Amino acid sequence: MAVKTILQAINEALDQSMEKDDSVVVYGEDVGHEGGVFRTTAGLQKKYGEGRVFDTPIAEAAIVGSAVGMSVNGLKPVVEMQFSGFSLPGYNQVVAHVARFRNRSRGKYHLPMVVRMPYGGGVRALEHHSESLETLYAHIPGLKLVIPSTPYDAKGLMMAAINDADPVIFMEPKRIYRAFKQDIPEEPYEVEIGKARIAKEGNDVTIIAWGALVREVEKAMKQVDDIDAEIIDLRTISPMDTETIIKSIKKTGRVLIVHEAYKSFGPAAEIISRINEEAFFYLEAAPKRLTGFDVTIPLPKGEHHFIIDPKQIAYELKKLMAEKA
Amino acid sequence: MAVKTILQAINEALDQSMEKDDSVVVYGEDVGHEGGVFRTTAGLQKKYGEGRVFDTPIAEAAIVGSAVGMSVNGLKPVVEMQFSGFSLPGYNQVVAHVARFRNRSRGKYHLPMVVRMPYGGGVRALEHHSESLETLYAHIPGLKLVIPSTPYDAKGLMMAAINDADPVIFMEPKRIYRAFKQDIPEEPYEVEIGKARIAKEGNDVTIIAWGALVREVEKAMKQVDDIDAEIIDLRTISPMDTETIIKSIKKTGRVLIVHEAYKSFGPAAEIISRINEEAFFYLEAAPKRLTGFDVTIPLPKGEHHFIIDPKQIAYELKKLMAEKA
Amino acid sequence: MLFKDFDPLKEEMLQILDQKGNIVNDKLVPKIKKATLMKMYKTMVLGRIADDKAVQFQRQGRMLTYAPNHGQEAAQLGSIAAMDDNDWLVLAFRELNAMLYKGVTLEQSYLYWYGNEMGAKYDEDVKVLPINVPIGSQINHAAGIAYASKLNKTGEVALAFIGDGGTSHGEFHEGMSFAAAYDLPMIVVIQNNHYAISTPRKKVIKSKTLAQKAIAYGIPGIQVDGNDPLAMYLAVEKARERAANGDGPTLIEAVTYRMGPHTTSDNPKLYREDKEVQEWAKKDPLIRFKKYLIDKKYWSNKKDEELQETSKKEVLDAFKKVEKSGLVDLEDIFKYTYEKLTPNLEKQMNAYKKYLDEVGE
Amino acid sequence: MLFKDFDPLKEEMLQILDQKGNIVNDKLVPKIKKATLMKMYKTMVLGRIADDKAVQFQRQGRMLTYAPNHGQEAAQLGSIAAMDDNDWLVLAFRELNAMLYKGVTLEQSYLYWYGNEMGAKYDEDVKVLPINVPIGSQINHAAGIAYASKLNKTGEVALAFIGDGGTSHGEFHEGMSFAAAYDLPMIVVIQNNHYAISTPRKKVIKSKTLAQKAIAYGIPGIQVDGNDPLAMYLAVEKARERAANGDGPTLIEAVTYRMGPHTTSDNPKLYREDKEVQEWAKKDPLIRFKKYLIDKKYWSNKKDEELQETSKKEVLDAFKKVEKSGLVDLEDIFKYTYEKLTPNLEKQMNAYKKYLDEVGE
Ligand SMILES: Cc1ncc(C[n+]2csc(CCOP(=O)(O)OP(=O)(O)O)c2C)c(N)n1
Ligand SMILES: Cc1ncc(C[n+]2csc(CCOP(=O)(O)OP(=O)(O)O)c2C)c(N)n1
Ligand SMILES: [Mg+2]
Ligand SMILES: [Mg+2]
Repeated sequence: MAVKTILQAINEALDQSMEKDDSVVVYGEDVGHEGGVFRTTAGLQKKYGEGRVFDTPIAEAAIVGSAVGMSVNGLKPVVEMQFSGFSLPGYNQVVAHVARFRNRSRGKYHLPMVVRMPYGGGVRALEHHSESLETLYAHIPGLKLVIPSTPYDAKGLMMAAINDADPVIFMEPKRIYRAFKQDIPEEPYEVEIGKARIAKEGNDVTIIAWGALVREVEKAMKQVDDIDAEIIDLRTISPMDTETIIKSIKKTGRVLIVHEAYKSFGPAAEIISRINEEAFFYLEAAPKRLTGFDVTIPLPKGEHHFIIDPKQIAYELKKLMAEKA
Repeated sequence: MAVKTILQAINEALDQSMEKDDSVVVYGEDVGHEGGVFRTTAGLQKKYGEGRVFDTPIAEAAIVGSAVGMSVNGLKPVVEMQFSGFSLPGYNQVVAHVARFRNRSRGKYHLPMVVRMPYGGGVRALEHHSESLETLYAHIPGLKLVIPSTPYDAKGLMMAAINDADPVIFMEPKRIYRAFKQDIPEEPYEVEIGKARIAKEGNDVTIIAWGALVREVEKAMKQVDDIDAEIIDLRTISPMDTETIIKSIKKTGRVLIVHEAYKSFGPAAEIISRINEEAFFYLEAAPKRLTGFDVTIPLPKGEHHFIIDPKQIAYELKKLMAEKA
Repeated sequence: MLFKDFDPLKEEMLQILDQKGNIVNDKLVPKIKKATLMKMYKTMVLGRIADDKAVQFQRQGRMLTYAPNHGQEAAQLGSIAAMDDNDWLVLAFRELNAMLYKGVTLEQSYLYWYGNEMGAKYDEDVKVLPINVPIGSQINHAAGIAYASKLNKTGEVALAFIGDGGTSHGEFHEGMSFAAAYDLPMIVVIQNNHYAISTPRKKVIKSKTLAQKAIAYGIPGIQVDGNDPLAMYLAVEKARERAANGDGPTLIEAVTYRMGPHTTSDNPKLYREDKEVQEWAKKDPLIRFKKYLIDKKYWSNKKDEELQETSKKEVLDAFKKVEKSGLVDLEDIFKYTYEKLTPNLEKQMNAYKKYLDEVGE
Repeated sequence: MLFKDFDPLKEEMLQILDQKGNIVNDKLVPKIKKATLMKMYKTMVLGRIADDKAVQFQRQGRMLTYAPNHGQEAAQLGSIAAMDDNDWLVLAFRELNAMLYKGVTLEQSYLYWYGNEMGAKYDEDVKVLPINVPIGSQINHAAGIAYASKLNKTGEVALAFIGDGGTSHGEFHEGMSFAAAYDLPMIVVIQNNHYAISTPRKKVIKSKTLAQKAIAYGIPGIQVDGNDPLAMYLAVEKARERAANGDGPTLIEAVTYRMGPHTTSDNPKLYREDKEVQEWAKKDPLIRFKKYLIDKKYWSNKKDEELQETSKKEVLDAFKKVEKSGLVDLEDIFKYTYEKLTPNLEKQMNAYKKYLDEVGE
């Protein structure tokens, strides 16, 4: 065991995956020599050479599109979009190809690739550096969308993503890249993709979150001692672990979904719909969402309005509990 | 009044808008000389010249991005993405700029532009020619997403879109481009963006649809004489006319949402969530969605599995009515 | 040498076999094995018939859409014939001839246009990517394939096709830039057929030649008579040598013409003159190639008649099978989304099956 | 003429004022009004101080991020000074000097980096687009502005900046292709500062010069000493003439160097040698420009000392105001999403206000 941040855990996952499997290559803008603007890939080029770890031109379509070709031809590329806001020029490749190669070729080709991208606000960043674009990736069939919230999961999910036979979009909650440490195994391990984690068991209400928001939810719990909430860390946004969610709702009858993505047509809507479909008559109150507003996430001097903090979570939770069944 | 198809209605809207307002320009791939692969812009170049109606290189980012610049500099561009599946290379421009220029410049600039795109399946087309990508545009703050289902609305909404001070994504249900005709006013008129249309009043259940599916819903009604359904043609997907929906649900207590877009993280999820938020205790049965599967829309020989037909709508409706309150 | 001699700035087009089928550049005639030449020619004949028939079937309502490549055969066959078996073919969507040469069966090809994904499941050992509809994006795939080849020292070269219109796309630019950055073994052949649907190349692309776009990537470019199979072969052969030597990608502009419509939904009369089409008819690659082979005593008119007959039969047989292929199974539209069917997809599929059962369809 | 003489294939860089501040090409010295030269110089001094101060403020934790342009001033000021008042400036994000020259106030500029959108609301008559973060995408905006200008015959020309790294992006390619297709009045200046964050231009871009990329668009390109304000002025002046004559866009590569970090979050020691930085320090545009002006008797060391003082004061004053600016109002993050607040947004805003009221924040 060793004490690691999420950033270090991801770095270790990449390192151990590359060590074990020669077909893993890692690249993107500033990913090679410098080790990434967040230093997530630090040390890898030195260890594995410029062939397997390299810097690219500023060309997201090329980064994603070349990974398609590499996957077809025997490699397992792990590419980085420098920020999720800059993944959009590569979005055509993701939707048109990454998500579809298996189906298009009826299984002849499949793409064991990972697209990493730091995402989310709360880091006082420039425009396009704070986006939460889960919906854009979760809505597309053929993709998996994974988001860790702890160092343990970060390493295990990343290793699972690299070993997955399907393409995985891996969003990294950059706000908590270095926020805290956790003791995690030094040896390689996987955390299963497609399974949510019960971060805390409880009976009164279910709270669903992922990424940096899981911690905020946990902090909020300290402000509502009297509420016995079950916290689900979704971990895989798509394909979603509906079963775990439904089981929890059947127990608690109430649900609050917390995410930073824009509210309308956002991820919470899908969760609510699945709950409606499978546990409607168990609901004791209307499912609630606490999300980013439907406005462009503000620059730092206005960001505090947008960012969801524990106080707000506690407030919504109390309101939700106050609704009578 | 004159009897027109949706295609002709759009053509007329473009024509009359260009006639009235010199700042309207129309362009895209094959839009000029040929008048578009669907002939939606036929005749316009001849009438208004190559300056205002023109063919572009195959470059969706340039088509959308140049429209940003034109809008800033006094024009009202109406651009075409040849098919919605090919709008993705222009998606970065839409999300990063089209949706944001007003907010980014705190109102100094705004973009009165329209991005047209034929969308939807059921026309036995090649890959990427049948997509329903509403979610990708509806989720982004700052955009309006409009979809007509009748010739009357097609003309009126298009004219409203061109006159709108905000950017409008205008999806055209190509499956019914020429499917039927309607007697519509010859003079210019607008249909308000942001307002749904009650296509049929009813008391038992609310059905929400848009685009080509509205007709399928209407056809389905003939198979369920005993059910008195209210049909809402949403028309504007974003910003959504929640009020009309909620009013209807409060009356009927049941809702079926029908769309061809992929189910998960699709538009119906947002509608269900709003209903949960504002009319939860009026619901007599779990809201139901009948949508495209979460798979890439198939090529023609498998498309019949994916396309939603009246029989299926009727089936779901009966099941929904059979649920006890 | 070739790429110096035909530096695209000189604006000289490489031609070896003129439109009458005469050798106009003796010194440059590439050494091509007889078997290879004959495979090229036989594919061309089959491809031509298959192409024309597809259009005919479509007119009869028996085929869905089809994108004809009549007129562009030499651009494709000259290219693919110069490649190794071990190389990759990365398609746009108008490359029936290259596909057939590389081992895609006619039946598969037809099946695809017939509207069935199984038509893109080429045989295991056929190193061809499925038809790529989003313009330009295939160049990035080719670059990735080439990267893997270089990293693993497999010696494979990726040959990609794109249209004239496609060169304006950002994806083309990024793929070329990427491949150039790492000296990847990639060859891009632009089939400049003068139109992107209805839009003339000259109207929306201002570079003097498309070959000149190579300069932006610091790589060689060459303009070639795309209806001359020998010139195409030579250019690609030399480009392949470069690629194999680690010298990086090459951009080849094949000047050709699409004799038919863009696809069967297109009406070219809306945007081009018959006269222009007639001019290009004289440059038919098939006619000149045949003459060359007959002159070389590799071929005869009599053999050609036989070939026409057998090819025609092959085409009709293939299409017959395709017409019998029926609809796609429900399971098939679900089961290739992920390696394993997700619980969500299983639920969706089963609900739909239940509906079919109950409604009895 | 200029673009013929400095055809990018010749790989000759236009220089008029050498790094010592001496005229090395007498015949090419552009005629620039004294007032213009002085405005250029004063902006450069202000820009330099503002830039260095911004970095310093950031180190003190008083500024958020900042992207310094120390070293690149001449590339910007030579360009913008050659434009008309009526022209448009389309930014990337490292153009403080061009912005100041064109009428963006220092306070606005600081306010933006301070994290407040109001810093991108330039005054009504300032024809400058907000800073554009997604690399390359601004070129398409410039093309659209130029299109509108051409259609309405307003005579406006769009000047856009981009970095060396940005030229690999698909958006750059599409914008250039689009502008070239219609001979639009657009000028694109590439500030080749040799790095894209940590990535050296030579490592990932294989074209011999960036100016040569012009050939792909059939337009003139020219490589210019970007630290020479006179050479930059001349190149842009001539490009502007072309644009005004309806001859279409021009691509200008300004060879320069970013003396500071990419942004304040960047540590250049990770990827470049001090020696290289020292070499470029000798080519400082400010030093050579000042010498030129003093030689010309337009300026003196004494005046310069005064200017340094007043500029410094201006910078500190501007930043003081910015530091007092406080947080953004809640309403402001909602009200510019659409022309009118939608019912949905109103609901969201009111719910949040209610929360603030109840929780008492
Ligand atoms: C990204 C994208 N935009 C638009 C289209 C629609 N489209 C299909 S073919 C075509 C023209 C292609 O022209 P060219 O590249 O010259 O190839 P050709 O058809 O002549 O072989 C267009 C615009 C597409 N397939 N992909
Ligand atoms: C589309 C996109 N991808 C990535 C980034 C992140 N990024 C910001 S600046 C930069 C490097 C830009 O290099 P260059 O174009 O040379 O401009 P310079 O910073 O040197 O002025 C990158 C990759 C971005 N802003 N946009
Ligand atoms: Mg073409
Ligand atoms: Mg740079």
